[in-house]
Amino acid sequence: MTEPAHRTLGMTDDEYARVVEILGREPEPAELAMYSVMWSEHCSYKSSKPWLRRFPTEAPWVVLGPGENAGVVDIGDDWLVALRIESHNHPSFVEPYQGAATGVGGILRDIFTMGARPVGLWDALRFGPLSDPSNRYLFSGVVHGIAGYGNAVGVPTLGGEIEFADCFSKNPLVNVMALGLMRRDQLVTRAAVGEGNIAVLLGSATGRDGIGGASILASASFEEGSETKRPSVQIGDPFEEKKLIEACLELYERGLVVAIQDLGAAGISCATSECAAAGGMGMTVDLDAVHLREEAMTPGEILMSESQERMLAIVAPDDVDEVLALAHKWEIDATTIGVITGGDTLEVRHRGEIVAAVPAASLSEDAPVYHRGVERPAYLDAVWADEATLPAGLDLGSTLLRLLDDPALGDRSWIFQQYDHMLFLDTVVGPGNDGSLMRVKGTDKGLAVSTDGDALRCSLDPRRGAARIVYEAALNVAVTGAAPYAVVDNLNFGNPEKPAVMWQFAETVEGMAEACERLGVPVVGGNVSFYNETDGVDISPTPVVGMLGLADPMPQLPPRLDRAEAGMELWLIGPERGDDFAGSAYCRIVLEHRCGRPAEPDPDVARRVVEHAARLAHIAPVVHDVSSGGIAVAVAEVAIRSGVGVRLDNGDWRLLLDESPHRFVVAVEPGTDLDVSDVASRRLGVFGGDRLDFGRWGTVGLSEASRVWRQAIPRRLG
Amino acid sequence: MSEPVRFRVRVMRKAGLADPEGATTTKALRDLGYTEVTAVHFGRDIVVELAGDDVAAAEARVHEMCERLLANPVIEDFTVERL
Amino acid sequence: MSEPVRFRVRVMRKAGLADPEGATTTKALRDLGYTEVTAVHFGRDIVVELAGDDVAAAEARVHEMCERLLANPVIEDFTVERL
Amino acid sequence: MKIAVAVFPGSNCEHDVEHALGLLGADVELMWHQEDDLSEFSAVVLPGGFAHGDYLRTGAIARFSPIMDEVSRLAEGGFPILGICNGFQILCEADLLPGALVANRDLNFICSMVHVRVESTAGVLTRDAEVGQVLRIPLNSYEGNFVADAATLDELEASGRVLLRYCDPAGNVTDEANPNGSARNIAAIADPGGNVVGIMPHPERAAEDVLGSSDGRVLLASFVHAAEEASR
Ligand SMILES: Nc1ncnc2c1ncn2[C@@H]1O[C@H](COP(=O)(O)OP(=O)(O)O)[C@@H](O)[C@H]1O
Ligand SMILES: [Mg+2]
Repeated sequence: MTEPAHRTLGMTDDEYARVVEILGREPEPAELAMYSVMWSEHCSYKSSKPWLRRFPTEAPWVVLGPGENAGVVDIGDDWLVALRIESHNHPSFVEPYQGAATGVGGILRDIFTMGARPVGLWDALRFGPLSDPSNRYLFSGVVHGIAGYGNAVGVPTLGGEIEFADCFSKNPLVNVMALGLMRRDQLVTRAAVGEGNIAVLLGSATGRDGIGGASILASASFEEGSETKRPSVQIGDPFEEKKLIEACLELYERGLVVAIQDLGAAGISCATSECAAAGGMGMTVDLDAVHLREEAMTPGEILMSESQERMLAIVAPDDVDEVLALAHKWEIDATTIGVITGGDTLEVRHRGEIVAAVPAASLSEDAPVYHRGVERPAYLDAVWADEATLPAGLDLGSTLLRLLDDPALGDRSWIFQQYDHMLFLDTVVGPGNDGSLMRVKGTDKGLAVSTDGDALRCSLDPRRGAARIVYEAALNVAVTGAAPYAVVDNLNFGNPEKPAVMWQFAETVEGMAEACERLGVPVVGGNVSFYNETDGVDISPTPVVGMLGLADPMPQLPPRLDRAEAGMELWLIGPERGDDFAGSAYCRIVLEHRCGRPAEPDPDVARRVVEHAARLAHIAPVVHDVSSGGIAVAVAEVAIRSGVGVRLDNGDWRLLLDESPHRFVVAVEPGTDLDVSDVASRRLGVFGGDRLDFGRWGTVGLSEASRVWRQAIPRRLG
Repeated sequence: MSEPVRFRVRVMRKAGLADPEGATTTKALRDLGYTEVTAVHFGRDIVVELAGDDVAAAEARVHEMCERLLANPVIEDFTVERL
Repeated sequence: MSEPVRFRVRVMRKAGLADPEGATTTKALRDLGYTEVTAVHFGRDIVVELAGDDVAAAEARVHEMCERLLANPVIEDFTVERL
Repeated sequence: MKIAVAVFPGSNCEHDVEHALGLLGADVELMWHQEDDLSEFSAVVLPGGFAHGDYLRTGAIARFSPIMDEVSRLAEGGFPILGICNGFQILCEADLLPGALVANRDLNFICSMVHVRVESTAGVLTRDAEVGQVLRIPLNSYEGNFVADAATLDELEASGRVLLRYCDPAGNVTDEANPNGSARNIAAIADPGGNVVGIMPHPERAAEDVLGSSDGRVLLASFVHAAEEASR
């Protein structure tokens, strides 16, 4: 017996029954295709929706929260910022260059579809260990893909983060965040209002790209033999996207669009149904008007195609000619493919026949919601009980070299030097520091962004781990002088049909939500990527936080890691524990121990520390948060980047390697008043000489540390 | 020492996948007045030179190089030809 | 309408000028264990399809396209071949 | 006195050039590549970016734009013409400058600060600088590797048309200090008249201390002064 069509499209029998109920009849093939993609996990969030409501989403400065193409916040002086993060994990495993490239293209469309000019990109990456050639291939392919697309499309990539672990070997993660800037009156939405308005398809021709592609790929696990999914690879065209950006921005400037929506997963079906549903209208769509790249495409294929670099603009009939002329000037294709109608039906025609007629809103709004089983995995008790056995003492010189040689702790300039991070002349603090900081020309404001994740700590305790990355991200923007302002998150998880995975998910959401609440920072958007599982093995829970900070005013000369000088004093601000080793770089790299329970964050301390960092960023040349590798690595980074040695006062070695949260270091001229009475602080030592000198715990030459740190990635790539 | 054996490897994007470079070049040629051009497809032409006398073995090795490095089997096809 | 006429254009870097793709690929292949590889030369393989029946005229036009656009005479040589 | 900045489909540094020249007091206007009349202007800049996606070859398609006919015509009359990065590539393709730019030697895109040493002041890019001066400015390119045959290189050197070379912070021109493999570390050249200049690094990205360097100013100022002279 052959499988029923809906099952081959990944739809359950119950879901199919529901479609029949909505339509009052069996769906036509094109209709079934539309429902199957729109109701996929990737498009409908059917497993995660109930949990995501937990996030705080409101603040006076929030203009648009979750649910839009991008979140939008008001930064004052008539400027709005749009931000969004998105994953392209499975496509990047299938084809790393194109998967990552099209991920960049997709996130940028989410930004300029709001009316904003994209001004920055960040990438959060996860791969298996670089000792394996296939991981090296994926890693360099992804970095080249992001560079190839981001640079050519003309949007700077200002930072990111990276982690390596076995669980990502067959399931790398590629999350990309983008930020856009617009004047207040440029904001547009996708609400297609106005009966008789015209739908214009802009951009690339439609081919069979990604059919059964991104949305299906992202909604199912990988098994051996996933090669069969490969013909759906999409090829990115940054040149086309660049022209689309400029054309769309000019359309907005001239007030020529009523609404606009990018074409992403589920292509034309998604864009048309969402525009119509958002406007409470119907739409008729003529597939014969769609410019095709390939012959003999079926209506279902045209509707579902995920060909890149396309936009759907809703335009008043009188403006159509001007829109087409403007598209012509920018050398992009534009065709009218539909009309907004009264009622609520999305009607699709092909060769004179109606191939689909469905309630527009049912595609996006009537998708099933699943309350999946949640169960705390029993193995966690053993994990928490298994604390690392620490030595009584150690040689910090050689230990530090091992840490600095780790590709996630060493110099990451092999990655970010391949990204144009200076375009637009706004990059005041670029990659290679903590958060990046960009100025907003014509104002005193600066926008800081940091992306942060920590798969290891989140696997040990998803709630604490997730909360801690929110606090870390906040501190990373604070050290540039900014206050946390808005969050986007990307939740990368395994198979949601497993209760243990849903427990990780629920705990993560709780941890992130609480941290955001305690910091008073709204979540304005996010993305969920489930089914990151290969051959039955799930990835570690990997939430990624994209934190936007606002510096107002921006420091005149913001801190950077390379601004320490001999004679400056080094101070630690924030509480010390000396026992928070679970999930630390020291345990992972040196002890090869990945168990225990990370310490709980302290929201009140976190907030105070963040405030102090933002304040001190206006007076101290170096303000650097302490994260992976503890104080030892944080200090080494400053010394290496500044080219000056440092001598630390004696203390317990554990204080130098543990990774308890809410701490940062500053370099200041002796005698500077730090004014930090309400949190702990301690003088760590003084800069000078050409060694990293840890007193009784050992010492290492600056040039050797520097060489090892610089080679951490290149030496592994050969 | 003997002359090297030479092979020409031709790597082409698989049919059906978008070829932005080809499309852009088609347009450029048409804009230059070559309006009879209907399509341009881009590929790579790679000449590999090897030491050794066993041509058949060398050809098998070049095939392997294509599969492992020179072509990307996900999006590209290749051919190998003795020169 | 008749079938398009197709030509293969091969564009190669002039001998003696830097060919970073070739040099890097040579090294990569040798690192992979193909130590018999002595050199790799990178070029482009461009297939041009044209409408029209006059093959000789079409070939002359393709030559012209190469001279004007498809190859850069400062650093590249080209050949044209009917398919 | 007005300076035109040519904008090709895929250009992306046009606003940056406009901003940086603006800091020097220049009056700048962006000109779409379909324009073919620059008679109102005293100089033109071809900015960085990816004209036509850099497809086929960098600059190959852009050089056929109508604006390039005008640029070529003006070049003969001594008009100051500056190509930065992609603009340099376009000028080479258009035969207004010798040689070509090919992929970086390590096949990676490079976005990084580099040092260049002023070798000659015989071009509108360096006329206000001093020979031997070392400048720290950003490089941002995949195809930044300058190639030309030996005779061309010799002639460039002999006629003082090599304007800038990659060097280390102390000004030593070494192979290690060569970021992309460019022949003889060449980072910028001029045509025989000195009025057409091409530079691979981006002086406009080094025009403000807050962005990390102001060393590019002397180059931009040279060009603006040349434009002022030309307008007289
Ligand atoms: N994948 C990446 N892409 C671009 N920049 C990166 C990437 N990974 C790390 N970086 C940069 O390297 C610096 C250090 O990163 P990281 O150690 O993650 O910072 P932190 O610990 O402060 O969060 C940051 O400036 C970051 O932007
Ligand atoms: Mg940090």
